[in-house]
Amino acid sequence: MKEKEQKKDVLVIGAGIAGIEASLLLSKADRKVHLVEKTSYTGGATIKFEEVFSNMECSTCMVAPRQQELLQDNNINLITLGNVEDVKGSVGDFTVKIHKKARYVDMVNCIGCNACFEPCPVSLKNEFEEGLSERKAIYVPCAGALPNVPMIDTDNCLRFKGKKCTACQEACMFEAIDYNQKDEKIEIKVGAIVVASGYSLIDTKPLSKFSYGKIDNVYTSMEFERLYASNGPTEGNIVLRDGKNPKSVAIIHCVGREEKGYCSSVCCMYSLKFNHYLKSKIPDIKISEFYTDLCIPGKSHQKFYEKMKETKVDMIRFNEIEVAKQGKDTVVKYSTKGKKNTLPVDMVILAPAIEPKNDASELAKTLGISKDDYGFFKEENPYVSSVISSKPGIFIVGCAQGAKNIQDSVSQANAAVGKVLSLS
Amino acid sequence: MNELKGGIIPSKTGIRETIIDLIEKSVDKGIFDAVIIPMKVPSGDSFVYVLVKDKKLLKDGFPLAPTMLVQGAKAVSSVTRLGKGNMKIAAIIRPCEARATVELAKLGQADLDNVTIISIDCPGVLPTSDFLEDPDKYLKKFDDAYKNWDDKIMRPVCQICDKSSMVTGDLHIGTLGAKKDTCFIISNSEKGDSVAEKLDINLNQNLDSWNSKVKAISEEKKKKRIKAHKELKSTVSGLDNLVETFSQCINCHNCMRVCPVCICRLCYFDSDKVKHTAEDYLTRAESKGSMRFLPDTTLFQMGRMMHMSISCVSCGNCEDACSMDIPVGQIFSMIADETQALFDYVSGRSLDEPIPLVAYKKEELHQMEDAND
Amino acid sequence: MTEKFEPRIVGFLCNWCSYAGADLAGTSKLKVPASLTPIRVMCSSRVDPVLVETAFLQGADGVLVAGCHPGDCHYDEGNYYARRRFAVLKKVVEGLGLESDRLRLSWVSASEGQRFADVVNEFNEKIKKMGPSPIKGKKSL
Amino acid sequence: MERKIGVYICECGPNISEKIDIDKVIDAVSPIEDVAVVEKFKLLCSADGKKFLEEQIKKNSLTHLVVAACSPKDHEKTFMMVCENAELNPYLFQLANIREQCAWITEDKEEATKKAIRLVKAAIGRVKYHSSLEKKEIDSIPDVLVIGGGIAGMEASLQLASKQRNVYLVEKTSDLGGLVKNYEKTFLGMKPISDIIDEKTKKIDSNGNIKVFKDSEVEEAIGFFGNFEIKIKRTNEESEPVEINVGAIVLATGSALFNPDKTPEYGYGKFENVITSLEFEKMNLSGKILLKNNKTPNSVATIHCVGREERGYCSEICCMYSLKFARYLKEKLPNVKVSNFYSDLCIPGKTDQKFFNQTKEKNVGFIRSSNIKLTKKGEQLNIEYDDENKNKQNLLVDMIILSPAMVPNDDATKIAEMTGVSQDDEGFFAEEHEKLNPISTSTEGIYIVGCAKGPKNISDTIVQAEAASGNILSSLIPGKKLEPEVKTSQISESFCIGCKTCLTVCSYGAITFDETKKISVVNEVICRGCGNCVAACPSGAASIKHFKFNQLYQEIKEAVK
Repeated sequence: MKEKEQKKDVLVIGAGIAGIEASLLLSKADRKVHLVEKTSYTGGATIKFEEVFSNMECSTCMVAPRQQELLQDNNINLITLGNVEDVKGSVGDFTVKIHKKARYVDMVNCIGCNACFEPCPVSLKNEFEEGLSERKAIYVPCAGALPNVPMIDTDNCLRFKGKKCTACQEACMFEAIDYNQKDEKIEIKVGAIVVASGYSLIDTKPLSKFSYGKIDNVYTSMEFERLYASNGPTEGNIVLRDGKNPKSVAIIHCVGREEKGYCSSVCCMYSLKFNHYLKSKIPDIKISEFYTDLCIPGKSHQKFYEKMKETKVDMIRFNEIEVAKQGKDTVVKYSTKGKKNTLPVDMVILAPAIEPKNDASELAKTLGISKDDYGFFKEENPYVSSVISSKPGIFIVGCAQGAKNIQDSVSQANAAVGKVLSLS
Repeated sequence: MNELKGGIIPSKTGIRETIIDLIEKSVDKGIFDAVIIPMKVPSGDSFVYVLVKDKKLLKDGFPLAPTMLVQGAKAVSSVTRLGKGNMKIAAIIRPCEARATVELAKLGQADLDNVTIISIDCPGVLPTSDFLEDPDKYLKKFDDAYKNWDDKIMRPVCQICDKSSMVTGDLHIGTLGAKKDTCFIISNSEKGDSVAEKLDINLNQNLDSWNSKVKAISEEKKKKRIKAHKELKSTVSGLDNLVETFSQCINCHNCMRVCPVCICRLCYFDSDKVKHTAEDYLTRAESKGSMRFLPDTTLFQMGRMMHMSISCVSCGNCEDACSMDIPVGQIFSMIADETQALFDYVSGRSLDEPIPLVAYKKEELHQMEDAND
Repeated sequence: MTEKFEPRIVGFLCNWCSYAGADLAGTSKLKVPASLTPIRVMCSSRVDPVLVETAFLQGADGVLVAGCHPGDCHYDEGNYYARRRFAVLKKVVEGLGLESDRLRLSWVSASEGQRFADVVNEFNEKIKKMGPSPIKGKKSL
Repeated sequence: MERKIGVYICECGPNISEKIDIDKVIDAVSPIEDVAVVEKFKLLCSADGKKFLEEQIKKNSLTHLVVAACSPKDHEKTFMMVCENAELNPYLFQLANIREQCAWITEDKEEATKKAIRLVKAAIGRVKYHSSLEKKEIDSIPDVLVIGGGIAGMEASLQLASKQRNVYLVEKTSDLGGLVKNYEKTFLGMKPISDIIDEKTKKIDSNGNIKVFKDSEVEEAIGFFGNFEIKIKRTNEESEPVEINVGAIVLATGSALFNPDKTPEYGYGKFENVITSLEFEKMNLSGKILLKNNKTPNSVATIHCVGREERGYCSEICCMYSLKFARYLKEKLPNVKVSNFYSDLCIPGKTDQKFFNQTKEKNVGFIRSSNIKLTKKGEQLNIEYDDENKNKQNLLVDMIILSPAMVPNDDATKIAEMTGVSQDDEGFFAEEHEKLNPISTSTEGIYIVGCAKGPKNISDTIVQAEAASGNILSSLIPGKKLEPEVKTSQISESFCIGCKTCLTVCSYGAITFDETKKISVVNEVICRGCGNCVAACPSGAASIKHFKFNQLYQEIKEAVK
């Protein structure tokens, strides 16, 4: 019997930090990589952070060189606005169908001058900025996004709603805007697949006791990350929706933990990081961290906690908690050690649980891999390897496999590369 | 700093003789195989360091020479730079020379494993030009000044030296506060302890009178130093003064050549890096209107301060060697005090302190970041 | 009539953070004074103080050294060394009675386009207040 | 040779041309000596632009190229490729960033034009001093040394070994399996440990490409990525060391437990029936959970976080294995009373809380406490503690298990010194970069995995072992040469005085000292080209390719003018 040819190319799904690292490492081994990213940009969630714990390194400085490298790497075929629609075959020989949405902006011609934004008459909330600022119908999510090429949001672009607007096209000197671009169906053959599709935060609106969406100054952690980001909607100034700087803040850990049934492992650390964010911008701010159990594993994290404690943060262990309005004030009502208390604050930051992306189920189905009880991709056996999915040749890394920090995500990405390279 | 320990030994004939005697005894006992010590040159008008192997020649040794043409650290470095060798060497040098030696050891320019540094309470040295006017007269003047601890005839930097009894080597001979016909011998290392032990010197004697005298002198000199630096500042610092001060410079680089801690094989400022094309010089002349030649004299001095002020021991050799009488030694001592203070560093204080430019702390010097107004 | 003073500022920018931050200022179309001429180096630790002295003594009205924030250095610890060298340099300049305020060390990250613009604006204003470097007219320096 | 510099200014559509008077720039730079051609072009990065540049280089026999356009982050590589295609060394090219850092940030056109002239002149001045740089290629050995035969070392060895790659696995004891071979089960899934170890051991034994050295230690490791020379010596035996050559090293040397002697309040070593977690694992594995007097305990307490305060970090796995102990106990002694004394429960990740909930259901007690002190009361041990409300409480039990912090192995420092790997403040091996290079170290080619680099569970340990193999498999490919950084530093033999300043400041151990010549030498394979040594060198002996003093001087000169 003739042995079937083993395909060497690799599909990586998701261009967040795990996907980027896996792709670069595979490319180093001279593997051709197809990196499919759902959004129009690379960097995933990591590039939304201004700084990362525990060394408080600037996230952009850390990731941008890797993003640049990725874009300039001839072995890596980056497919943005791409969705994996169908996967057939088995290890060594997968046939993958990708639906690539039209960007309507030519990646080659566009030089990233941003001249097309201004004339666009449409203005709407920028999702990348968690709705804290506006964007146009043709846009890049934030300054410095890579690739630095805008896309047209056809749901909101007037032209795609049947109007005659050509404002952006007129503004472009490079003939980069092409309304006739069509969605593409791409079919590739690969030998292995690395799934690095990332995570979402649990929707805090249904968790009504936190009053998110009802009280203006209740923010999610991701909103707060953008509020502090120097390339974010306020250029890093911590201002509330009413334009004032908060004088007191409550950070609430474990939001949605009970509902999800697991600890998301990074919230304690990033909440402590927020403490640093807040103190660095508003030195005399009063901060209360509401937590249940401090989960700060690992060799460098407790030291960070101790450093944060020196900033006089009030660490309050709660049993019950609720955010409410009391007159004009926003208050945190909580019980601790059996006693009930009320704390008025100017701002509340919620640290919601990490959960699988809403399309994780669909992707699992497409790939033919199983999910665990929580909807994350399931590792076949953690004592064989946590990156091996239920299907040979498909590897799962980063938060798509379970909540974890950047270091562990990157380790898994490297591990998956090890697995791919030792396949054949 | 640790409390120093030491003993008292007889010194009837004079300090030079006492030291020679001590060294001869040590050589007899096999403690040292060779000695680095100043000696008078045959013409009688100068002193140089000599590596003495023949014990008989030790009697010509001349510790506390009135001048310092070659800094002792350079001698120790020359002998041991390429390896410590297999012989035990004693180096009889001044405290500033000992400190420079320690700096050189940190810079990989001296291997002190087999060297025992013996320093002496130092009254300063004479400016070479004074001494040469009449060597015999000035030798006598020096010796008189030494007895009375009178620094008026010494090099300007010696007059403001607050580390003239600083113990940084292995052994130190102290004359300050000593009773008649005695002197102190102080140990600063295990090496020093072992020499004393072999010479049957009890190192557990009372050093109070030396300590208090040294402290008093050092404090007085420190005041003088601060005052002198302040005065110096008013004459050399500021753009116009500086231009005037260095305008005499003829780029001979003598200051650099005699500097004990200027270790480079080829000075950065002698290298091709600072030599430019006619076109480059024309551009510079254009932007300034004109430019002087030889060029970059101030850059040279500032560059040296950048590279070496951290290790400067204020010995004043540079100033002594300056053919244009630029007070470069005083300027260096002023700058060195400031750059070393940045890191709470004292050049040559201890072998265990890394040179600040090869170390860092994560939290420091925030006053240097951004605008400081 | 005096000519309008346009400062000449030399900016040593580290490739990974500050140069990227300066680029981001561009991409974000922020206004940055043209007085600063950027010089790209791989790391702030490459900025040999002699380079800064050279610029300063040749009459630069200001010299900016910019690198990654402490802890963020692409090469792990280069900026800590850079800071020490800069400190010594600043002391030397100050000690000689020259205008050490014409030398500035700042940390600018790759996401801080606005901060880059602010740093240069601030520095430029300061230099403008100080006036042209008096060194420019001193031929013998 | 005659210099012919071509200067090309990109209009970038309106992006540059509207903000900068390009013709003025052309006029200003045309007269400069050696400048042969100055031209503008609509968009140099376009296919047409690249073709135009390539033709220009050839047609004009240019020796150097200056392009004034966008940031080097955008198109430096693009234009370097153009040079290569036109057979011009790509390092004889300089890009002047007149878009991001000039046209886009300058309001006034005249000012922008002046600045652009300075930038282009600086680039021209600089490029004159550029030299051709060539990519180097270095042979490498694909074989790997793995130090430590625990789970991490076994896993790494198995994944690395192949037909083209030998793995040398060195274990200091006489068995593979490391610490965990003393355990009965894993806490995740309560799976028998022996299954995991036996399976791996079998695979290793039958793998012809893995050579195992038991009772052995690595005595010497010199060299660099791709070419390490290793000496392996058998412990407790007089024999010549075995010499091997490898391309990479994996440190999987594991960890040890904090010694509870240092926390006398827990009475370890003083009272009977106070044991450490490891001792309990062994006791459990032996099948006999017994008190000193050979009776079965009726009550057992586990004290978490022993030594955490002293060590300054959470050891990550103690909560979970303490839960596992409760399960062992409840399985074997159904009536035993089990209590956990803890401060904060650290059960991160998707499966741990479920395990906790299940354990709690088995009637296991959890007491949040502080200020624990042990005393003896009759046959029993008395735990005095403060409860959550700071009230004094106590509990009598028969047996106490301490869960001590994980600490680096005794020989960690020795190994770190031998390999040049740095240790963090806690004594664990330090990562090259906490986030992006968690497996590699600042010494290229040496990787750290498992508990040797910090406390972690078996699953994460395995991931790290695989990650190390991912790094090695992608960088040490049999038959493929290594291509080190081109723009490295170099040290002039004739100028170096041997002060070792450069060696001290180098973060990568790229500089070594030649003891015979007494000078520093750069290993260009390791050097990353930051230039720190150059600024540190007082003699000007160190320089860095492409960022030489002369090159930067030219830029300074124009910037000041």
